Amino acid sequence: MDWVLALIPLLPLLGSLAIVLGGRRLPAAAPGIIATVSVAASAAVALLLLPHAAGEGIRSRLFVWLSSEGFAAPFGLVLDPLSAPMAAMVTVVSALIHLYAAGYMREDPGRVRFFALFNLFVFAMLIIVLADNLALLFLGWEGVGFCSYALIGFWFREPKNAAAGQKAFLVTRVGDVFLLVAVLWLLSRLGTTDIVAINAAAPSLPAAGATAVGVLLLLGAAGKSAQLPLMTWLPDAMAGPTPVSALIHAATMVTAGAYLLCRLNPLLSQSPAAAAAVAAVGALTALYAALCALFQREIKRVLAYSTMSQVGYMLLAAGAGAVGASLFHLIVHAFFKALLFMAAGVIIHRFGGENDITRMGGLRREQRALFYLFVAGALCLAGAPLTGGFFSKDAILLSVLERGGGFYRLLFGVAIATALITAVYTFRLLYLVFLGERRSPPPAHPHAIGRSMMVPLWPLAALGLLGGLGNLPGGGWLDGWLAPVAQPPPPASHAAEWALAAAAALMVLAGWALAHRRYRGAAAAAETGLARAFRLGLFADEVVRAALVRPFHALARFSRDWVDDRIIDGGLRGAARGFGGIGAWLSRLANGSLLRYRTALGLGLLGLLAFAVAVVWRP
Amino acid sequence: MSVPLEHVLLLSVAIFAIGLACALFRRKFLFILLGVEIMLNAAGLALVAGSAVWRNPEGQVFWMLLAAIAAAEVAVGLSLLIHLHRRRHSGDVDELRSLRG
Amino acid sequence: MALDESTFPWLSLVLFLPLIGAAGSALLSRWPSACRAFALTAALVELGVVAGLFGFSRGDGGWLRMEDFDWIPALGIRYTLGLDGLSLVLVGLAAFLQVVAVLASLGREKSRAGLFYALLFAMESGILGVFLALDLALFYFFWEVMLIPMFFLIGVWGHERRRQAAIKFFLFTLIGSLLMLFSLVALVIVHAKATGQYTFSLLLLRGTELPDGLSHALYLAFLLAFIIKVPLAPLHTWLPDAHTEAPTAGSVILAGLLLKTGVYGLLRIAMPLFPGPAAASLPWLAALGLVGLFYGAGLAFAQRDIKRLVACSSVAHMGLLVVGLCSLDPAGLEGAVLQAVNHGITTGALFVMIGMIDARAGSRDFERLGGLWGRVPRLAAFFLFFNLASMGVPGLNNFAGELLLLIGAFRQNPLVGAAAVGGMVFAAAYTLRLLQGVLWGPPRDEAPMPDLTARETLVLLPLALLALILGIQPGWLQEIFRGSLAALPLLLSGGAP
Amino acid sequence: MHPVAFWIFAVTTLAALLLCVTRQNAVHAVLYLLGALLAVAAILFGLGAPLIAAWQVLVYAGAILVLFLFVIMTLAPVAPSQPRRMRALLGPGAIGAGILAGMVALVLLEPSDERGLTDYLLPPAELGRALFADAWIGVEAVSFLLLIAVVGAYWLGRREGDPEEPR
Repeated sequence: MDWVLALIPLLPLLGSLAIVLGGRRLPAAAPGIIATVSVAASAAVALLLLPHAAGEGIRSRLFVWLSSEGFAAPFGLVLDPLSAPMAAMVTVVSALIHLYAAGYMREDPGRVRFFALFNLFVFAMLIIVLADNLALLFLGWEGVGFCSYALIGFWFREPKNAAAGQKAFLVTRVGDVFLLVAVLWLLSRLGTTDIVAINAAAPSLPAAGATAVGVLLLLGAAGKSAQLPLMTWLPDAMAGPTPVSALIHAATMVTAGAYLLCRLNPLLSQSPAAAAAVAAVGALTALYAALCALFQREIKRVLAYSTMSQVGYMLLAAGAGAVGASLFHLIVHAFFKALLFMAAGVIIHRFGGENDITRMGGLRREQRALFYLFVAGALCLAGAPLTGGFFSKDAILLSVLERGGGFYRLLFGVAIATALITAVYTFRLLYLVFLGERRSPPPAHPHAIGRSMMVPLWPLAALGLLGGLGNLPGGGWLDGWLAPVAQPPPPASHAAEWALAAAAALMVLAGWALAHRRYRGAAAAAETGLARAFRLGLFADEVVRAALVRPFHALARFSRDWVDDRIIDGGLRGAARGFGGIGAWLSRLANGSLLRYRTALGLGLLGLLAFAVAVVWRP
Repeated sequence: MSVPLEHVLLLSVAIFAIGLACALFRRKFLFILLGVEIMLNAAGLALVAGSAVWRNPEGQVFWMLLAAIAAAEVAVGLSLLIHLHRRRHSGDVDELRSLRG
Repeated sequence: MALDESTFPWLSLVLFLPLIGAAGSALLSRWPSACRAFALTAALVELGVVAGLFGFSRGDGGWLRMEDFDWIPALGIRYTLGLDGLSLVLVGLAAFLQVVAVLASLGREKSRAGLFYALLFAMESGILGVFLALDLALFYFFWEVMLIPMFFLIGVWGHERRRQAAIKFFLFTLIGSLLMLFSLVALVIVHAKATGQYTFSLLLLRGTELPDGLSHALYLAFLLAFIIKVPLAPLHTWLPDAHTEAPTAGSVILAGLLLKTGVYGLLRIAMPLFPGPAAASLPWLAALGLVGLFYGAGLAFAQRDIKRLVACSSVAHMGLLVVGLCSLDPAGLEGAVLQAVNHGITTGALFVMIGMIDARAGSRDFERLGGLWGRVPRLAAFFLFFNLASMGVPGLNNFAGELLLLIGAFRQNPLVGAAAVGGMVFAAAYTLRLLQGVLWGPPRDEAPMPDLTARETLVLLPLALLALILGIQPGWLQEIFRGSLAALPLLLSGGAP
Repeated sequence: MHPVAFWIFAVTTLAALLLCVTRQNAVHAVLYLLGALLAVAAILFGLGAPLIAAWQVLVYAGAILVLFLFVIMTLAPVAPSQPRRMRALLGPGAIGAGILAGMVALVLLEPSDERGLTDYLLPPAELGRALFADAWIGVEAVSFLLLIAVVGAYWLGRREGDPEEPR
């Protein structure tokens, strides 16, 4: 029975293999169909197994992958209360996005490569979710990094796209280094990489060690989840095709960091300092990204920064120890953000490839269905009452508040301010895209919007709007379900809950009002300096370039031209020249005259004789 | 009553010295070759004497090898001499001033 | 004819089969196609025989086969060959890469094909001899034999700056091996004075009692010879030149095998002979390895020639290998041997592919490459695959070795281990730059470019499969050599002053 | 060997050699050398090396000196060379003679341990065994050297533009 668990990740892998081996011999539609079916089958397995995951969950060990003395990394999967809903979410959302992509990529000549990588990504992501040890998790972790790289640069003829992929891979790999160091440290301390064993043994760790490993894990998560300070890659990653943005850079991969911190939460909670650092990074990123989102012009970049901001919320919750709230927001966010991205893909198609929201407008009249779907997503994102986003964000805010202490109160303030900004930029997007008048001429040949591109939006909208039912305040299903792996949130007073809900609702309304006043009419006027700074992400790219990239380039060139060529080889060349000089000097003695040679021979013999006499002579 | 080793060695040294003087101070190439031959012979004499003192055939064995080497040296040396005469019409080593690699 | 399993000289057969290949290739040099066919057959037969050797594997540390005859009795020099798990794995790698090298050089219209293959086989014989010899005089003999064919392979069939590269390669390695020869002779004499017996046997010389200063000096000479071959950081400058200028087959052998002889020498000769000085040198070696790891990566990043880039990346890979090896942790040692094999496979494959790219595009310069995915997708896919393997993506072969190396280094010294992990970023930096410059971007011109031929696919497919298998199941390889490494940590920790 | 015989041969040798190296005429010099070599052969015989003595006569006196004579005749008429400035040799000659005299004095003054050359005779058969059984590597090496010498002599002695010369 346990081997069925392995089908969840292996089905997409098989799909990927089939697409690669089939290659161009396949009919045009086949890659999309194979990919979608394989992921859908995987989703079916995940949903079927969901009930079995309660309590201890089920484990499956296929074979030993890596091993040595004192170290073993089996290819082992575990479906427990934490990974099961995550796996179900990943497979379901993936299946829907694959369906969308089958339409989106229908005419692209590179669709074989696209779907092979897309399926491979799902495999790697499911490995992250299901791995029972950190070494195997790292396989998935790097695997999603590679797929993200290859898919961001999917349209590789444009060097900019490939460069964006490269940047994403490099920056996330910086985070991966910290994760690997953390894994190695845990291995050398606890002698295992098994996640359950590590969590069980966490209390035995020394305090300083726990803090260090917590910070390392945070940095690892920050790389994948585009959190401060490793966040610069995510906005550029929007160069990839829209399904890629929806699946990898909104619903699944970027949330892997938050998932990791939830997975290892018992370890993280050993160190209050590390947990506080996680929460602080999350809150700050949420605020920073929301501010940046407010001033973006490209629709996908708005959504990218908004993703960054929402993942910040998840980290905040994880830092506050509220695994349930974090996972809850993660799942609901995946639904509505995938919805928003895919809708954005349709929007961009409708505007003939136009990405700039200041040149959009008035789409409501043309695409009524799309408008409603987008509104559903936007309401969830803004956290409008009774939507899934409202409940999940509320749970986070409540958990931070309940955590107590001045520090967490401060973070709570940041979070609630961020909620306001979130509402503003969400409604700004809505107004600029759908309302008002069209600000650019209609394209001559608008892309056809296939049925398969619209169908997946509906279930996502439903899941996003109704997601709150999964974990209603005051002891919802998810909190109860997670009880074996995460302590449930302490019961809060009803008064506090209601007050918080009211405050959150107020924020949404205020945000709406602000956006209504500002963006009801035309697009924004000339850009102010501050707005430009936020649009460029507070010049984070420039800072990184000046502080790290340029020095590295210079150092590399210095190594090549100076150290290798002049110092090492130059030294050797100098030595060679020295020997050559001695040789030239000596060769002048040999002037070619036999007489002189003979004289030299005679003198030499005389010298030898003298030496022999001196040695032998014993008076 | 027998000859002490030292006396044989003295003779050998004397022969060697004469050969050396010849090789060093004569100007004709032919005499340089003769000088070398004389020196080799002196060495051979010392070898055979050693063989007799220690009652060991190895000295004589070495004499044989030495003789072969001397023969080879003479063969090459004399053909050099012939070559020199063809080129310069002289057997005088003063003429040889371009012996550089 | 019934072969007696227990006494049949399998090792000598393995050692001398390539010489038959060399002689045959030289004799057939007037008929190039026959010569190629013969060379390929010889390489395959050798691979078959070596594959048969794997049947002897027992998984413990003992000698699987030994052959011992008098050679020069007056000096106590013997013809002693020995096979254990460690040498078995490397011999297997050598035979495999030989087939790859021969296959990779079949298509190009080589001038003087007969001589080329003769040298290639002579080279293989020398390398196999190094991996098998247990008599130090014999070892030294093969060590030098290996050098000469490579000199000619680079000097005759290389690229533009082949002369300088060949001479540089020759001088560097020769200095190292001469030092080793002096040290070797000194060791033998000291041993003979103590025991009254002249012997060059590695096993007998192990126990030689040496005064402290002398043993350090002798160890240093051996060490120098081996770390020039590995190569470690300040002594690496022959490598980029030699690898870049060598013909494809030569680069494959250089990167895949020649560097491994240095590692093998450290493990089999230098450390067991001088355990005390070796133990004292470990921190320094690890530091040099770390320097090489980062320095090589930086150097690779700054290159414009893709072949040079891959060559410099070897410096980085071998640096990491040495860091792990110096941990003397079982995981680190196993990782080092795994890395040696894996580096041979992936870097060998990369050199083969660069030869293919060079043949198609007529250049190895970033400025004139790019956009290959749009023109030759199969080739590009393989190139991407091997680069991923090379940068250590989990699931492919290099990661397995690197992870074990890092575990070993980390257990020994967390700071060193953590620093070595940082090399991952640098590996990604130069690898991604390589991919960016070769695969992505707009095609440089629209002239049609042939995708992989059947022969080329035949070269790459086994390499790719091996990379994948060793990435998922490195265990079966570890089983073979694990036992051979077990003695080393004990020896060195016991011998530490 | 009786010391008297030894000294007779020794003095003969030295005298012949001195005359040899001071001749202007090459043929005369070679003939004096022949005499000296024959005297040395006698001493060798006395030192228990009959075979060596025979070889000395055959190879040195017979083959090598004949070769010398042959070459001298081939090249005749020899161009007359300038007379030597004998005075220039006085200095080096004096130094050499002094050193030699010193050595003679040292040997003769220092009493020897009287380990004289007792009668020793090495039969030719044993010499052959020693030569070809134990020192065969040397024999091989020397024979190879002779081969090289033959080739070298041939190459050096060939006439430029010789029609027999293969191009």
